[in-house]
Amino acid sequence: MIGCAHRRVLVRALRSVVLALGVTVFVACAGETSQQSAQLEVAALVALPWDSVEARARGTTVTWRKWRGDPAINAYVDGWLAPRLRSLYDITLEAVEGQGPEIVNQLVLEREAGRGRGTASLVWINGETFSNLRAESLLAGPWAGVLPNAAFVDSASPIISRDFEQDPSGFESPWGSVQFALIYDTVRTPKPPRSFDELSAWIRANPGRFTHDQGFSGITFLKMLMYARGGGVNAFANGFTEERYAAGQQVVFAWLDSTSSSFWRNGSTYPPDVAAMHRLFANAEIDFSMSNNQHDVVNKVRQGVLPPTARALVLRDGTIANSHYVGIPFNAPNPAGAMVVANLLLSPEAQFEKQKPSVWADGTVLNVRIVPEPWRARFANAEADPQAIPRDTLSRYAVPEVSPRYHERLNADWRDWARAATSSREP
Amino acid sequence: MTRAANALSVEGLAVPFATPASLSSTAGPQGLHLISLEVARGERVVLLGPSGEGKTSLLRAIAGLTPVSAGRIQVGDLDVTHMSAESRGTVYLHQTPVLFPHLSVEANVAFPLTIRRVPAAERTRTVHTLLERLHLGELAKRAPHTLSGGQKHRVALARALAAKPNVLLLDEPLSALDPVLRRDVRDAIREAHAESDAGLLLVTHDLDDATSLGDRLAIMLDRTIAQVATAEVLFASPVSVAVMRFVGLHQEFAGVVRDAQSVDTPLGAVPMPRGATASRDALSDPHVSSLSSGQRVVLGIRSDAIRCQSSAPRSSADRRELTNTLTLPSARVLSISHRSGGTTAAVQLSDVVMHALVDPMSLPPIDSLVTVHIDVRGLIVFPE
Amino acid sequence: MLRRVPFPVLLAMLVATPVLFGVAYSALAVLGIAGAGASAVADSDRLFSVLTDRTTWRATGWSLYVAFSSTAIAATAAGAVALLFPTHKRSDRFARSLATLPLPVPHLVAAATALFVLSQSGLLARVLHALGLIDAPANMPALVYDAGGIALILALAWKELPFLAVVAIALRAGIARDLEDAARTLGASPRTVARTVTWPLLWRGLFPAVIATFVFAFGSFESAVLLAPIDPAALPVLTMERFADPLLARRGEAYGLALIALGVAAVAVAAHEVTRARWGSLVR
Amino acid sequence: MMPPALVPQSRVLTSPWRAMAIAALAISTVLPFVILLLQSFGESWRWPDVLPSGLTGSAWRAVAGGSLGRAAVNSAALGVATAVAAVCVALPVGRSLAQLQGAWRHVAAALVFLPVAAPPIALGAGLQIVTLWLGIASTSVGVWFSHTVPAIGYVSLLFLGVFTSRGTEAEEAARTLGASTWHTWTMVVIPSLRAPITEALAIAFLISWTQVALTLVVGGGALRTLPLEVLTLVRAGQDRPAAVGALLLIVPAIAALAALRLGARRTDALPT
Repeated sequence: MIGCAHRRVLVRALRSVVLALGVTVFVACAGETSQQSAQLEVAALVALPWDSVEARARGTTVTWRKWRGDPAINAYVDGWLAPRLRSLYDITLEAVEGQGPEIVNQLVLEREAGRGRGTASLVWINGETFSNLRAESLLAGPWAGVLPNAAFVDSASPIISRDFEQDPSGFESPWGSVQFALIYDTVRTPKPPRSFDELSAWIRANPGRFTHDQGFSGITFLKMLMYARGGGVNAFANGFTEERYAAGQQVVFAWLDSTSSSFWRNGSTYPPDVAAMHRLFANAEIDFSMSNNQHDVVNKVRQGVLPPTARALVLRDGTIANSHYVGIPFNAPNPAGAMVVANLLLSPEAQFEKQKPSVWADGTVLNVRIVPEPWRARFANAEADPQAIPRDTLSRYAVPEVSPRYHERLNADWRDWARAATSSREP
Repeated sequence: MTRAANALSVEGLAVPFATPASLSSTAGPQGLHLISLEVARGERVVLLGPSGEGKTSLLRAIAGLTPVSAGRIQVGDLDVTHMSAESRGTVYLHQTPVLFPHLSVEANVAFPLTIRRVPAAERTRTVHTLLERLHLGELAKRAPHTLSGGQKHRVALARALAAKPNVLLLDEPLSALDPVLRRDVRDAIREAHAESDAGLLLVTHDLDDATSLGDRLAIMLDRTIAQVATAEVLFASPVSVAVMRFVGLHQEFAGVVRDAQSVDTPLGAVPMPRGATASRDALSDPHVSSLSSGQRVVLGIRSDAIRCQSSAPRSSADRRELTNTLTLPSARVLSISHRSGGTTAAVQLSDVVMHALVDPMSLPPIDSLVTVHIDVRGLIVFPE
Repeated sequence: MLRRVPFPVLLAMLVATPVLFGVAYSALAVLGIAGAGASAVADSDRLFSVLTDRTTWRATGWSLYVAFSSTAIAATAAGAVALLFPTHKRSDRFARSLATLPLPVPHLVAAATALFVLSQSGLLARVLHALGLIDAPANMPALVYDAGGIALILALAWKELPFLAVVAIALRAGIARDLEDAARTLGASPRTVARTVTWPLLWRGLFPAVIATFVFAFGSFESAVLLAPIDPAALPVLTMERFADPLLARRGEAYGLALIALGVAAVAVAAHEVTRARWGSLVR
Repeated sequence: MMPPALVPQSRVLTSPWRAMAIAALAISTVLPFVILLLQSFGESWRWPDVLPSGLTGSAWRAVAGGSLGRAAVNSAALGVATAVAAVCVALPVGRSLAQLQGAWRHVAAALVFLPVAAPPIALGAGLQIVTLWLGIASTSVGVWFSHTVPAIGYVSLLFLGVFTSRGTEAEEAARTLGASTWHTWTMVVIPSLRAPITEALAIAFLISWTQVALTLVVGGGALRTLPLEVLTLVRAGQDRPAAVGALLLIVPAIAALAALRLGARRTDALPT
């Protein structure tokens, strides 16, 4: 079918392609090439006055890699933020799917391939992802400090100024803050437990009606248990040490060994993620669910995912509050645009809209007392949502995050424990 | 109770054609009709007819593989008309042998015994003898697709015998074969048949196969059976012009009846063929004796009854035959043709062209005049 | 070496290049030279920990068990459809189209629906509850997130049936009618013909497709992530879990698990070719 | 008179069992669609309700402007592009593989089948490298390329099957009559392959249309495809929009398949 002459040419071409591809893989591991990194551009932008940064961002596109699992958040980003970015700064916002771990892997691979700028200019990250990105120097910066709206950030609060005890040091700009909360049904459990002791008693009294998920929320729940039973958060604050982790780990697994047999499915398996928890809770297989965002229950009830009688509750022993941030990848094709977007995210107008229970009910990172006037009044008498936990109760029991090492080690050790325990106790 | 003489008897069978009506243009009833046929135990009957006459449909109907719309089929002393294919005691073999591709030769032949749960020892013994008898001994473990055409036929025959059928139905087993293979398969069929007293009904459109394999021949024309007879009777007195033309042994020419004793033909006066009518088979129609003078008729003369020799008279030995011979001098030789059946010369007599046997050792030159001798006992006559 | 390789094989190699690259990169990553948490010096800790970790082999075994069971169910059902509904009658054609209709439904949707129907508070449980057979979700047997992987196996089987049915039906039509006539005339009843001629030819012809569906089921991440238990884990889920592990050092192990999965796929591809060579020509 | 034509029964199953088998098939095929439909309109459908309580068209109304609508359009375009590209490459590849004999053919077939059989996560890593090297990583073109690779693998096997069973007599005849390569292909080979080509287009489209893991691993989310949106929604517990997405994913594909089957007789070109 292909003439002999063509064939010889094609064969030689094929051979060269195969060899070239082979060589490139090894070359790729050499590390980033200069034109690939946006670091110099960010450094230059930081030195410029803000309005020239905005000028440079005008007419550009910002690709924002973020989790797109919640239609409420997607509606806020695609339906509220994007049109404003277009009208105010003529920036086109393109939000694409990507959670923490994928972001790290993707950026590592892009650096290894050494092929010019990456694709994402902004990434939605927090705690351990931020620590991984910094460890692999995959973030450009510092830039967060120069954002005009950064001045309104409530930097006094440890929950915002420290990201899992790491100083953002300008490499990530805060977007919102959340606090861990258990979710219960006011009809099924009118008098829910308020502390870990009461919860443990409740679990033994109601076998099979409680569990936690395998994901981030589940591990956060175990970390709170570690604080509560391990001498409070200060016993684990400022930095990670093997001894303190060993003590904390011992407390967690002692509690699990004694209590998990009364968990759902007597602890033989755990729901994969929060969504599975919500399903089991909504369908009365278990009586508690959990979420990293204390106001999430408001959204979920509106979307019909959770029953209308669902409420959030905060344990008196302290529930972990943390913030989520946006960062600019080291190879961001449009750092200027990304900075402008980050700045809009911090604007009082955006933060106020985000906080509304009907939108997303995500906590603001601003210090509501120093925001400019029209917003200070609005924040002050923002309509408190009847279903949500009052603000002062939240702040009384808020407990900051500790070093991400604890989370990483607890995540790994718990999985090994869960797999060792269940296989020996096959249902 | 003596076993019925016939392995197979078919009466008044009608088989609808599966082909859509639009294809067969003839106005007649669609499919085979009024088929009656018997095959005795151990007898071989060949069903002979032009292709497309529905011979295969008849065989498949007898085997129970295609539907029948009328008539009765009896195998031995069992009426199988409404029975399903597997319980009729008939085995149908396709034109190209159909062997089970996933089974070895041995397993193929053992198939009929395996499904009847025959004990293994007996099964292997039967298969072994069958394979030996059909010279397939060393192919036992082979896969079907590795066999030659002839070997495939023999395996199919061995497998059929393993089913110990009362009736063997072979659908044109020889048509797609070269002469060497054809002889090999003919021998295989004879050897296989010799071992069992099953009735064998074989379909072909080739006269040589039919005469070499068939004890009796059934001629199938116009979707029914025209005549059933031994080759000798069939050649001597075909029951109709159609049969005569199909058998193709006779050469035809027109004639007019002068009186009860003779017929005027382009070759001159010819005695009315008497002997031919007497030995006709019971099935023949009785009208021949009612020929009236002046009636136009069709005359057939057996090709092997026409001889020609050069003008010089032959030795006295030939004279004895003169009594039944019609001698036609001054016939002009048009051409000579050599066939496996013998050498013949095309000769021109008035306005009729005949093919006469000629002594290959002294061929008459083209355009020369020769004398044609016709043995009148080979003559038959039909009303037009 | 490349000199003697015939040209079409080079073409095939080009089509397979991405996989060959996947293998190369995974090997580098598991040796710690590439990927997150990589260093300039290769070390075999990740590879060692993957190979010695009990969870790896429990996951591989469990995924093989799930893939095998679901494919067995689907293949038998597909064979049954092809055998039981062979003719051109309206009811047969209707049954065949029913079996092949869900071909384009992705694994994901099959798994999500299975989760909704078979979970302890799922549709099936609610029907039983309405009939008074069970009074709370806990009484319902655990079919989801269970070590037996029942819901996962049924979801995978439901998704594979149409694909195998299409192949089985094409094969059934390909089996010469003469073969069945020959068997009938040799004394086999319709049921015996199905058992001794049609089914043996069918499953041999179907076998390469069965291996293909086995590999798809083995590698299906989206079904396992919705239905599999934490222990024994499904290999694809375990791989993605390591791929997203907060501990960067453990992410290299994901590539080791991917290589194991690739090994199983390669063995399956080889088996696919062997069976195609041996039985491919049985039914033309 | 004799009863009407007696077709010797070749059915294996007697009627009561047949009816039950067909009923089981019907339930197993239709039930999931009914459930998805109810979920897509259901207000909320929780234990112990056997039917959803209350109906709302909100999820369907959100499709028009929302991300599901755009994702469906993206996926459709991606599917068509993958199908066309896959068939254009796989036809000649399958054709040239068919020329191989013996062991080489099986080596080539195995190589071509490798991208189809390789678990997406392993294939994903390789595709990421190749797309990054080609400079199309995390772009729509990159996702298209990643979908085309397994599609080419599968469709090449399909054409290998077609060309091996079909033989090359027709082509040789055309060639001896003086037809050029181009003429042979356009006037003889392609027209005679209408059924397998439609089949190949449909299968390649489906491979891209239902692809999830590859898009997840390789695409880096660059292109919002419908299956990925549905996966994200299902894993976020959003059953109602996920059901809408699932129906958008299935119904057009089944309609296309039915149309394909009604058009073509019975294509037996699937690789056995």
